[in-house]
Amino acid sequence: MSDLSTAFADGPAFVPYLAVGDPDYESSLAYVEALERGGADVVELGLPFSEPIAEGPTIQEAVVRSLEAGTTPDLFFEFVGDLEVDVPLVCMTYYNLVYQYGEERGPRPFVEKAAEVGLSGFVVPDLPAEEAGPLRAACDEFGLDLVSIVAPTTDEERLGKLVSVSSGYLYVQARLGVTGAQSSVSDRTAASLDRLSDVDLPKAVGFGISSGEQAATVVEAGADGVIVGSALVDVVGEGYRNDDPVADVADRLESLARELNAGAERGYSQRAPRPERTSE
Amino acid sequence: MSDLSTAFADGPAFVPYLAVGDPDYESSLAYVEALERGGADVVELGLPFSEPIAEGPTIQEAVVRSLEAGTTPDLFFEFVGDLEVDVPLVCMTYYNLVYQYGEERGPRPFVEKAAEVGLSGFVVPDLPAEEAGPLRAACDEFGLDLVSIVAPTTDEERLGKLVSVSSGYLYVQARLGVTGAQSSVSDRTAASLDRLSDVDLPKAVGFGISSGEQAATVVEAGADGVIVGSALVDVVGEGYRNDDPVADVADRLESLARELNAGAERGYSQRAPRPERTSE
Amino acid sequence: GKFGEYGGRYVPEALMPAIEELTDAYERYVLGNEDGFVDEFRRRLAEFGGRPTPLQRADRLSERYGTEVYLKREDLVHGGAHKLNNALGQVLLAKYMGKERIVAETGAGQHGTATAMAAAHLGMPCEVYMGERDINRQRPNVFRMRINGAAVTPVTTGRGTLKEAISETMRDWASNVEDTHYVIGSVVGPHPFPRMVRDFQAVISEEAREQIREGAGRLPDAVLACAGGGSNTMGAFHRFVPDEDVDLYAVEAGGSSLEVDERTGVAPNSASLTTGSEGVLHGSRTKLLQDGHGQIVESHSISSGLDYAGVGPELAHLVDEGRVTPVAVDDDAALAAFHRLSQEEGIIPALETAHAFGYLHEHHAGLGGVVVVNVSGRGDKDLESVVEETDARGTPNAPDMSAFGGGL
Amino acid sequence: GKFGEYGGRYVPEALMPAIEELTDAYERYVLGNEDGFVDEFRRRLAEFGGRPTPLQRADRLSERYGTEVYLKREDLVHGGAHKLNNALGQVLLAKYMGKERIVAETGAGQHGTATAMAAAHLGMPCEVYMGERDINRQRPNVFRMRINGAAVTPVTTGRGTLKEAISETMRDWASNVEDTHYVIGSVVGPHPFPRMVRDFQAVISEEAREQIREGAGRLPDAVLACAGGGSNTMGAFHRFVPDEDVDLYAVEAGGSSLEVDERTGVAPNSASLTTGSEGVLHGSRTKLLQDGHGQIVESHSISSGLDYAGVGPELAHLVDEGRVTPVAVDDDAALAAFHRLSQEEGIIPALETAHAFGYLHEHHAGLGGVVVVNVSGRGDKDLESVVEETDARGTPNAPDMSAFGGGL
Repeated sequence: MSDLSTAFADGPAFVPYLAVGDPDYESSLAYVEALERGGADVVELGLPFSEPIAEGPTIQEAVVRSLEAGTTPDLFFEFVGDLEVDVPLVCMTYYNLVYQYGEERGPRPFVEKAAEVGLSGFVVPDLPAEEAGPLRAACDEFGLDLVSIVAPTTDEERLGKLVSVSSGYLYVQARLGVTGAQSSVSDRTAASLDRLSDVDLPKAVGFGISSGEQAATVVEAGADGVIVGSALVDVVGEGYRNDDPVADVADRLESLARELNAGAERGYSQRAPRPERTSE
Repeated sequence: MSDLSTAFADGPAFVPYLAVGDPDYESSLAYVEALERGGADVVELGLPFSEPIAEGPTIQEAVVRSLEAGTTPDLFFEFVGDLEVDVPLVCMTYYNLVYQYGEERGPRPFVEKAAEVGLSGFVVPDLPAEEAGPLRAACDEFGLDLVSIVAPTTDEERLGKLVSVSSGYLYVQARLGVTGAQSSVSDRTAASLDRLSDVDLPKAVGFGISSGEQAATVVEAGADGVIVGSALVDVVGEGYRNDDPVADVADRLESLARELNAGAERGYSQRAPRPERTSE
Repeated sequence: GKFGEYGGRYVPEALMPAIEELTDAYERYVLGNEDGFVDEFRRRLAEFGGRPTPLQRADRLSERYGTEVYLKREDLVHGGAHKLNNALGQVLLAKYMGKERIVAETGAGQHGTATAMAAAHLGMPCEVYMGERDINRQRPNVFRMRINGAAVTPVTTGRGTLKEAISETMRDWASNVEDTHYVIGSVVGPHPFPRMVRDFQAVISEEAREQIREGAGRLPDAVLACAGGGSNTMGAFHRFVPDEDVDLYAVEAGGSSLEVDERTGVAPNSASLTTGSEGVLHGSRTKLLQDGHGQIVESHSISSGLDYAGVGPELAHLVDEGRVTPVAVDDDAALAAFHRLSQEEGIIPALETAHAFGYLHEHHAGLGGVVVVNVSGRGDKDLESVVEETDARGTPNAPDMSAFGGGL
Repeated sequence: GKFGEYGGRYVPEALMPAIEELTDAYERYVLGNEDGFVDEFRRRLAEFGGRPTPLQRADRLSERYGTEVYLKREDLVHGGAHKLNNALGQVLLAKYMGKERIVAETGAGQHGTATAMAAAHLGMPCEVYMGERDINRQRPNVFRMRINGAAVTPVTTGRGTLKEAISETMRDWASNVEDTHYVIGSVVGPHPFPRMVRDFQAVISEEAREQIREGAGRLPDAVLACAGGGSNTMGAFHRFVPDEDVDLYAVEAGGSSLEVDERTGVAPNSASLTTGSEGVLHGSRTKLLQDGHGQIVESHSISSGLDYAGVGPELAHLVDEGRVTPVAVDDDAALAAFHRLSQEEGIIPALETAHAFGYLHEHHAGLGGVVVVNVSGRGDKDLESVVEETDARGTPNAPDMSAFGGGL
C-alpha cells in the first residue's frame, strides 16, 4: 500500500491544494505547514504552468503570482525538501513541465527528482490515460503514485483505462468545468461516486468544495476524501491583496482547513450503511 | 447680322463675364454696369447652376454665393430687364436650367423669355453640337444666337458640326480644363485660331485670360475678341470677403475691364498683316 | 446613345473627342472583341476578380418568408462589391486605348477601391475624387485606395458627396482628357458610359440566369437590386429584361422621407426613380432629384453608395416602360435588414445592399415563389456607421455593441 | 492520432469523451461521407463560401522576379480568409452531431469571424473568446462577429493574445462539453483536430494542384504559405506532400528577432518551427516556443494571426522529416511586402499572408521557375495596424497616409 492509499485508510482524507510559491516561496512554506496543522491528510502542491487550461480564475491568479515570484521546477523541488510536514505530498502540474525536466526527454528525470525530494505522487490534469504510459512507467520505477482525474463525463470504458494507469487515489471531479469554489455541491457527485463503488482505489472528490458543510455532504455521499483548492487559494490571494501578515493568513488557512476536515469527519459519521447491491 | 456679330465688327471685342446675383442682386447690377463703363462690347451673364462641371474654383464659388443669395431663372430674367447697359448680353448657363424652365418641356420657354427681356444669345457649356438641335431651333424662332465653345481637342469633323449650329461668335477655349485665371496664355491658342481662320464667325478666346498683356497676346495672335471671367469674378469675390463697399468693387472692375480692353486694342494694333494662304 | 428619350451626351465640347474615341473603342473592343479584349477581360474577371460568384439559396430567409430566396453573391467579388466588374473592364479598355492615367469618382468608396485595385493590377496611375463628407463616412476605403497606390483627392464643394465628386472628376478629365480615361462608376454619364458599364456589369445577370435555372429549375418570379446610380441594378436586371414574366424591382434609398424640401434644396432620400423628374445631369438626360427651377437638390441616404440625385438613363427608361418597378426603402428598414441578414445568413451586406433586403422583408408575400436578390457588396466598410446609427436609432434587432464602445 | 512523435491528446479527462465522440463523427461523416456530410459541406463551401477560389498569375510580380508567380486567392473566400473552409466544416459537423452551441477562440479575429458567419448561416448559437489585446488590435473583426450575432468574450489573462484565448476556450468547453462543440481554428489541439482541420483546409491544395497543372502546364517548383498555427499552410501543402519535387516553404513570423529573452519569458517572434523545441501545449505534442523550464513564452508578431507559441503537430513532423522547409520573415519585411502586393497587384493581403510574400521577395532566385503563394486572407482587418506601423517604422515603399491622419 502506497503512502497515498494509507492516508485514506483511517477515515475520510482531507486533501488541500495550494500553489507553491504563491505569493512567494517563504510564505508558501508557512501556508502549507498551516494546512497540516489544520488536519490535512495529503497535500496537493501545485507547480505552476503558464497555460493552466483546467483551472478557473482563482488558481490562474495564483499561478501568475507564483510565476512572477520566480517559481521554477527546481525551486519547487527545493520547496518540497524545505517543507516541515509529515503528510504525503502530491505534485499537481501540467505535462509539459514534467516532460521538459532534465537533460533526457520524457518524464523520467522529473519523477526521479520527485522521488528524491520525497514526493508521493502526481496529478497531471492534461494527461489522459491514453498518454500516461511513460509517466506511469517512471512512477512504477521510482515507487510513486499517479493519481487520475475521473470526470462526470467518463464512461465505463474510459473508467477501465483510467483505473488501469492509476494508483494512490482517484481524483473525482465533482462537476464539469474548471477548478473553482462553488456554493453548493453538484448533484452529479453522488452519481459519480456510485458509478465508482466497485473501483478498488480511494475516491477523493474535488472541484468546487469550499465549506465544511459541502465536505460533509460529499463524504456522506460516499467519498473517501475531499480535495479543496480554490477556497484555500482565495485565502492566500486575499491576504496578498490586503498585504496581511503571513502568520495571519496562515492562521486563516489553518482554521478553514480545520472546518473542512471537521466537515469531512462529520459526513463520515452521518453516512448511512450502504445497502447491499446484490439484494436488488 | 445679329447683335453679337455686330459687336465684333468694329475692332476686337472685349467680352467680360460675371455671375448674376454674385454676391447679391443689387451689387451684381452695379458690377455689370461697371463692366460696360470699362469698355465691354458684349457681357456674358452667368445663370448659376448647382453642378457647374465646366467651371474652376473661382466661378464655382461665385455660383455658390449667387445661389445662396437666392438667384433663380426668373430673378435672372428680371435682372436682365433691370440692367441699364447698352451692349448685347449673353446668358451663360447649363442645359438643365434651360430645359426645365416654364410649363412646356424643352428649351423653348426659356428662349422665349430670354428674347422678351432682351438677351442676345446663349452659351451652354454642357450642350455639344449633337444635343443642340432643340435649343438651336428655339433660337432661330426667337432670333437669338447660340454661341458654341471650340476646344483645343475639337477636330475638323467636329468643328464642322459645331459651326453648323453656331451663330453670334465662337467661344474659343484657349486651353484644356475648366475656367480659371492663368498667368500665361496657352501655346495652343495661336494654333487653335489658325485652325479656325476659315470659319466665318467671330472668334472670341477665353479660359485663363486675366491681364491686358494676355489680352494683347491673344488678339495679336488673331482673336476677334477676348472673354474674361475668373479674373473679374475674383475681384467680386475679394470684395465680398473683405466686405468692401459696392462702389469700390465696381471701380476696381471698371478699371480691370479698362486694362483688358486696352490690351485687346493694343494687340490688334500690333497684329502683323496675315500672310495670304493661297500663296503657299 | 439613347434609351427612349433618356441618355445622350451632355458634356463640354472639350470632352466630346474623348467620348467619341471611347465610343469607338467600346464598339471595337467591348462589342467586337477586337484584339481579344473580351477574352482577356473575362479571364481577368475570373482569376483576379473571383468570378463566377455563387447564387446561394438563403435557407433561413426562405424559411422565414415562405418563398425561395436566392442570393447572387457579388459581395464575394475581389474588393467586396460588384464594382470591380466595371472598374476592371474600363481600366483594361483604357490600356487597350493607350491611355496613361485613370481618374475616377467615388461615393461610398467601393468604386474607388475597385478602380484603385484594377489600376494597381494593370499598372496604371490612378487618382480618385471623393467628397470630404464621404471620406469621413468611409475612412477604411480611403486607406485601401491609398494602400493600392492611388491618389485620393478630397472634394470640398457642396455637401461633399458623390454628386460633387462626379463634377470634380469631370473637371479633371476636361483638363487631362488626352492621356486620361475617366472610369465612371455607374450606369450614368454621357454615352457610351451607361451602355458600356451595363455591359461590364451584365455578367451578374448572365451568371444568375443560368444559375437559377439550374438551382430552382426555372426563372425567378422577381429580381431585387438596390439602386443608386444603378450599376448593380442594371447588371442584375439586364439579361432578365427580355424575360417578361420576371419582375424587376429597383430598390431605392427612401432615406428619412420621400418629400423634397424645396426651401433648403434637400431631398431626404435618394429615390430619383420613385420621386424624381426628367432633367439633365452629369452628361445624360435621366430622372433626377431637382427643385422647380432645375437645380439639383442634395440627396440623402444612410448609405453613401446610394446617396446620389441621379440614376442611370436606361433604368429611367425601363421604369417609364413599366418593365422595372421602382420602390423605396427607408433608412430604418435598411438598417434592420442589415442586421437580419447578418444574423440569419452570416452575410454582412453593404448598407446599399441592405435596402434590397428591406424590401424583401416588407413585401415578400407579393413577390412570387422564387426571388433573386443581388447582394451587391459586403458591409465591412459600413461597420462604423452601422454601430453609430444602430445606437442612435435604437434599431430593435441589433446586437448590443456597448461592451466594445469607442468606435473602430 | 500521431504524426511521428507529434500530436496526441493531452487534454483533461472531462474532454476525452467529447474528443472520442468527435473522432467518431470525424471518421463517419468527414472520412466516410455518412449522411452525405461531405457533399453538403462541399456544396455550402461553394455556394456560401465562394469556392473554388482562383489561382491567379501575378503578372507584375512574375516580371519583377523573373519567375512565374501564381497566387492562390483564399482572400476571396467569404469572410476574407481561408478560415471559413474549416469553420464551416466544423459547425456543420457539430450540427450533424446534434450539438447545440459553438465556442471558438480567435487571434486576429479571422477564425472568429469565420465561425460567427458559419454559425449564423447554420443557425447555431456561438461564443468567441478573444484576447483583450487582440480585441484592441482587430476591432473591426470584433464588430463583425457581434453583427453576425456571436457573443465575443474578452480574455484578460496573460498578454491577451491567441494562446490565452485557446486556454480560455478549452475551459469553456470543459464546462459545457455535453452540448457544445469547440471549433478550433487551426491544425492544433488534440487529435482529431489537427487532422480534421487539415482535411477541411486541404481543398486549397486540391484546387491549386489542378489549377497550376492547367495554368502552368506542370506542378510548381515551390509552394509558399505563411505559418502561425498552420491551417492555411497545411491546407496549401497537403495535396503536394506526395509530390517530392515540389518544395514546401512554411513562412513563420520572425517578429523583431529570432532570439528568445529567457529572463522576461518573451520570444520577439512566432517562429516555433524555425526556433522552437518539442513540448506539449493545448492538447498536442509539437514544436513550441518555451523557456528552459517548459513554460510557454509570449510570442510576438506584427500580425495577430501568426502570434502563437505553438504550431500544428503535422507541420512539426513534416519539418523534422525534411519535407517542409521552415523559414522566417521579420515584421519589417512583412510590412514592405504588404505594400508591394497592394501596389503592384491590387491585392491587399492580410499581414499574415504578407510574410509569405516577404520570403518570395528575398529568396525568389532560389525557388525555381513556377511558384505558388497562398494568399491566405485579405488585409482589410489590418488597415489600422498597417497605417500605425508603417508610420512608426518609416516603411520605405509605403504611400503617404498623412493627409488622412486620425486613424480609421
